Amino acid sequence: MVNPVLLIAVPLGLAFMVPLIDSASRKLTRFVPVAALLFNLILCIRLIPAVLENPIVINLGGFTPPFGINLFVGPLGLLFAGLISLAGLVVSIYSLSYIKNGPVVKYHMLYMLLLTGATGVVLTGDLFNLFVFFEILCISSYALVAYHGDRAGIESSIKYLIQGTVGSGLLLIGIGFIYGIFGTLNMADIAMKIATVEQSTLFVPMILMVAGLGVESAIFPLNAWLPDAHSSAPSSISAILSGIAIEVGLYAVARIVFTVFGISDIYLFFAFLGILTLLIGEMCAFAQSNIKRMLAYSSIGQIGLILFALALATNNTVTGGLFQLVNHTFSKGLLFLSAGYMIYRSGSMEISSLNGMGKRMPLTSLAFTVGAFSLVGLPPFAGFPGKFLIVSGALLKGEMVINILVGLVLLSTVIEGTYFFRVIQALYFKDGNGEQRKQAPATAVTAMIALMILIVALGVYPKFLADFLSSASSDLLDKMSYVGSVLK
Amino acid sequence: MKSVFSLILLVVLGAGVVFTLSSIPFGSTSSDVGEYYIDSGRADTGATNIVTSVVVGYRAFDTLGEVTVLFVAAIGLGAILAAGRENEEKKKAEWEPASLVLYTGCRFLFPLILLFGAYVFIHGHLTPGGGFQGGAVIASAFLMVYLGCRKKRISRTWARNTESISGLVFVVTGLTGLAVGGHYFLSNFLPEGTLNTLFSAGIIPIIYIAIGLKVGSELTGVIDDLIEESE
Amino acid sequence: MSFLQNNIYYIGAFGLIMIGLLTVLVKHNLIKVIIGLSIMDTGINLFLIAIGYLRNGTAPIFSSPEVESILMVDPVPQALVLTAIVIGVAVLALALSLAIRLYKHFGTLDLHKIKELKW
Amino acid sequence: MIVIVTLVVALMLSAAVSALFFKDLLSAVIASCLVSLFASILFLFLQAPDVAMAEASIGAALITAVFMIALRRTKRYEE
Repeated sequence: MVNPVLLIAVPLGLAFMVPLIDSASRKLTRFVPVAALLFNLILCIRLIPAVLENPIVINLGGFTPPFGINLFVGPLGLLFAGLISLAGLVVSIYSLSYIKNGPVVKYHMLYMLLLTGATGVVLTGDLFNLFVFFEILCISSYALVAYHGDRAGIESSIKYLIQGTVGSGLLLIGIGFIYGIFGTLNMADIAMKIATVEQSTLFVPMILMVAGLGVESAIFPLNAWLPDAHSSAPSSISAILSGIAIEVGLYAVARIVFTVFGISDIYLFFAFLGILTLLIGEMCAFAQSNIKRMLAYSSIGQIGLILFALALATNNTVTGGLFQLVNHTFSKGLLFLSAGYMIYRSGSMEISSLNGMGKRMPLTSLAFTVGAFSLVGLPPFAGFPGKFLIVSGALLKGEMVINILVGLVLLSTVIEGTYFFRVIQALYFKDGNGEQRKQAPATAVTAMIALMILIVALGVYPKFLADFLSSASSDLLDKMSYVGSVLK
Repeated sequence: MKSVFSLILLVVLGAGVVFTLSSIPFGSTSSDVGEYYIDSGRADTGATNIVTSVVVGYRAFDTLGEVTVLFVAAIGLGAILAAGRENEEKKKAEWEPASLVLYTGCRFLFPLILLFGAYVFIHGHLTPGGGFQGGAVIASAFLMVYLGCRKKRISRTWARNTESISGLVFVVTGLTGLAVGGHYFLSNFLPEGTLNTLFSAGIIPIIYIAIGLKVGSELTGVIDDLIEESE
Repeated sequence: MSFLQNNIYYIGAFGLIMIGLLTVLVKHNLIKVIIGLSIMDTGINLFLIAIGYLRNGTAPIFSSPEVESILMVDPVPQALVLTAIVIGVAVLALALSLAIRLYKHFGTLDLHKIKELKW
Repeated sequence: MIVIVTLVVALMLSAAVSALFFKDLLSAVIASCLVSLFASILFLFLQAPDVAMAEASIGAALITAVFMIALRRTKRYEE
């Protein structure tokens, strides 16, 4: 059997090795992230059968939990790890040619460490370890947002850094409280002991931790940094930040709310918060004229939708939410990647400057269209089954409040469709200045085609993923089996 | 307006904190995990400094992450300062040379501080201190040289290679544990030796030395980047 | 007196956290904001250590191998704080490098003025 | 003992408050350095010598140096 700790150890080792590789051959460093993520992807695929049978619990250093740190590789963790390595691999291929200027070696190292941090967050079973990996994720994204070193990048990076650091401070205070109350940091151990304490004592630590993680996962009202950061980062990084970083933040929130605390009284609150985030995100996206800001606000909306789906806490909705999450990673990645080259060609981020792109860059425009359709939820793309599962699952609950919320979800889908249609109209039905057609470089095209194939394949054969997702959703919701498999 | 809002936020936060703190009385909380570490830390890891046995033994994975955080920050700082530096012409500012007393003092103290730093991280499993503290002491020795002997610079390649190799030592030690030591990442596969001697506690001194060198070279690199920027 | 004895460390820790947060919230100068973050970090560290304190406990270090385990303070928060301090310095160094860049671009460290400059 | 602790805490908090109010950023940095130093004394009182060492060497010395280098490159006074 392969050991899941390699998912973290090998990329870390390779990242530490990059300076040595760099002094041997400068060309080689660009391919280190590709190699590491390919390795991770293969490892994840090999782990699937074993994990579907039983979650794998790895005790690091050979100390049994709660005394040592453990990794918990259940279907949910593996889903995220696989998603991170797949999306990361595609984007790293894209950035081979996209990132040409600036400290390229440092870019690739930071990129790889960002994904390693994300993998650590989704696999760890220890609260403080989660914090540490979260910091790796955050710090590398602060630096990558400012990668171009331009005014907007620096400014948004500072905004992001200040809010993110206050957030991690709150998270750390929350962890301190939890340690003070329970005397342990192991998530399963805390989950087991949670019933022995009065719920009112847990309220403040939980709010602190959710607020701290909420900054990174862009839950309203903690998402002021996101539109700036995502729009001024290099497009490959925007794809990863939107597709991976905020979703990993959402994973951490869900893990803490569902598995560690598991207080079901507050789930409805999170559903409301999700809908609020969704509506605000979509409405702001509608008002944008800058394409990357539009995509960034749309990410906020999608996160809200996923949060709503997770907060309903039934097997159907959580499966749908996770499906939507997978879809969001791929389609938002595709949107940012294609927008990246369109912006590169037109030299401006304004939607109006993209007029007639459909003729100048046919494949890139097609990629953008596929991503947009999938995100809106049109069949036969991957967005449809996700939204369908969420809506039908929510209606099954049969509560009046939730039915109203579902109505709002549909309304937001209409808004989303409208603004994406506006862009597609500009791409195909408006005449731009008659430039020669010129495609994006081969590596970028490969990455976009790979994502398009994934989106269509998931849309046509949703069952392929849905079965895995449904065991992932029971992994998230079934607290007792989590505790049982860690603390045998 | 904004400050009133901030004050209200802080008051609410403070009230919540006071409420929760009332269930954690000061000075009497004792955790099962902590007691276990104190009772069996020496037997499990061979280190007499229990904090070290927690940092590099029980929670070594955290420490790997932490070393990575510093690594990320050092690279990120380099990337941010390097971006956009290319298209600026370098203006060489003249440093006023330091006085003879400062210069001589720095040159005299530098090896001693370096030695102290090395002592701190080599004895991390026996006495207070360890890789982070020792690394910081080493970095402060270099900082002092930068301030006192203005012209002297460390070699960046040298620092980068130290950083990279010591990071690798950490990971490879962990992977060796995975391969030979009962199939656990970062397990202590070396003999624990006699308590309270320098060569004891298995992999702990190795890891702490690697951390010390890594932290030292990284912090020195950070300072070097910043000073170069400010010239 | 017993109130002080029980709460003085908590007061210190949360005092620092509050002052740090207040600095972050009300100050416009970027360096001031970063100083606020650093003060907040120190406060959090103090809080964590205070949680692990055991009255009349000694430092968790055995000076000789023969000593049986005695009353010792909890080593876990100390390990956590060691990590947190290093993470804090990492974030601060990054923030300061951003501040240097920001000053180069905008010629000011005032966050409000920078916002006005925006498109 | 409690008197000394209270005194150190009071000094630490007043240093933090003055860091908030100083217009001269260099003084504010020194004040935050003092905060770290007093905190490291408190760590020592709380039986955490490892943390005290780390706070004194990293929090008080290195961070202050990094701040000062950054101040050299930017502006010394707050507008």
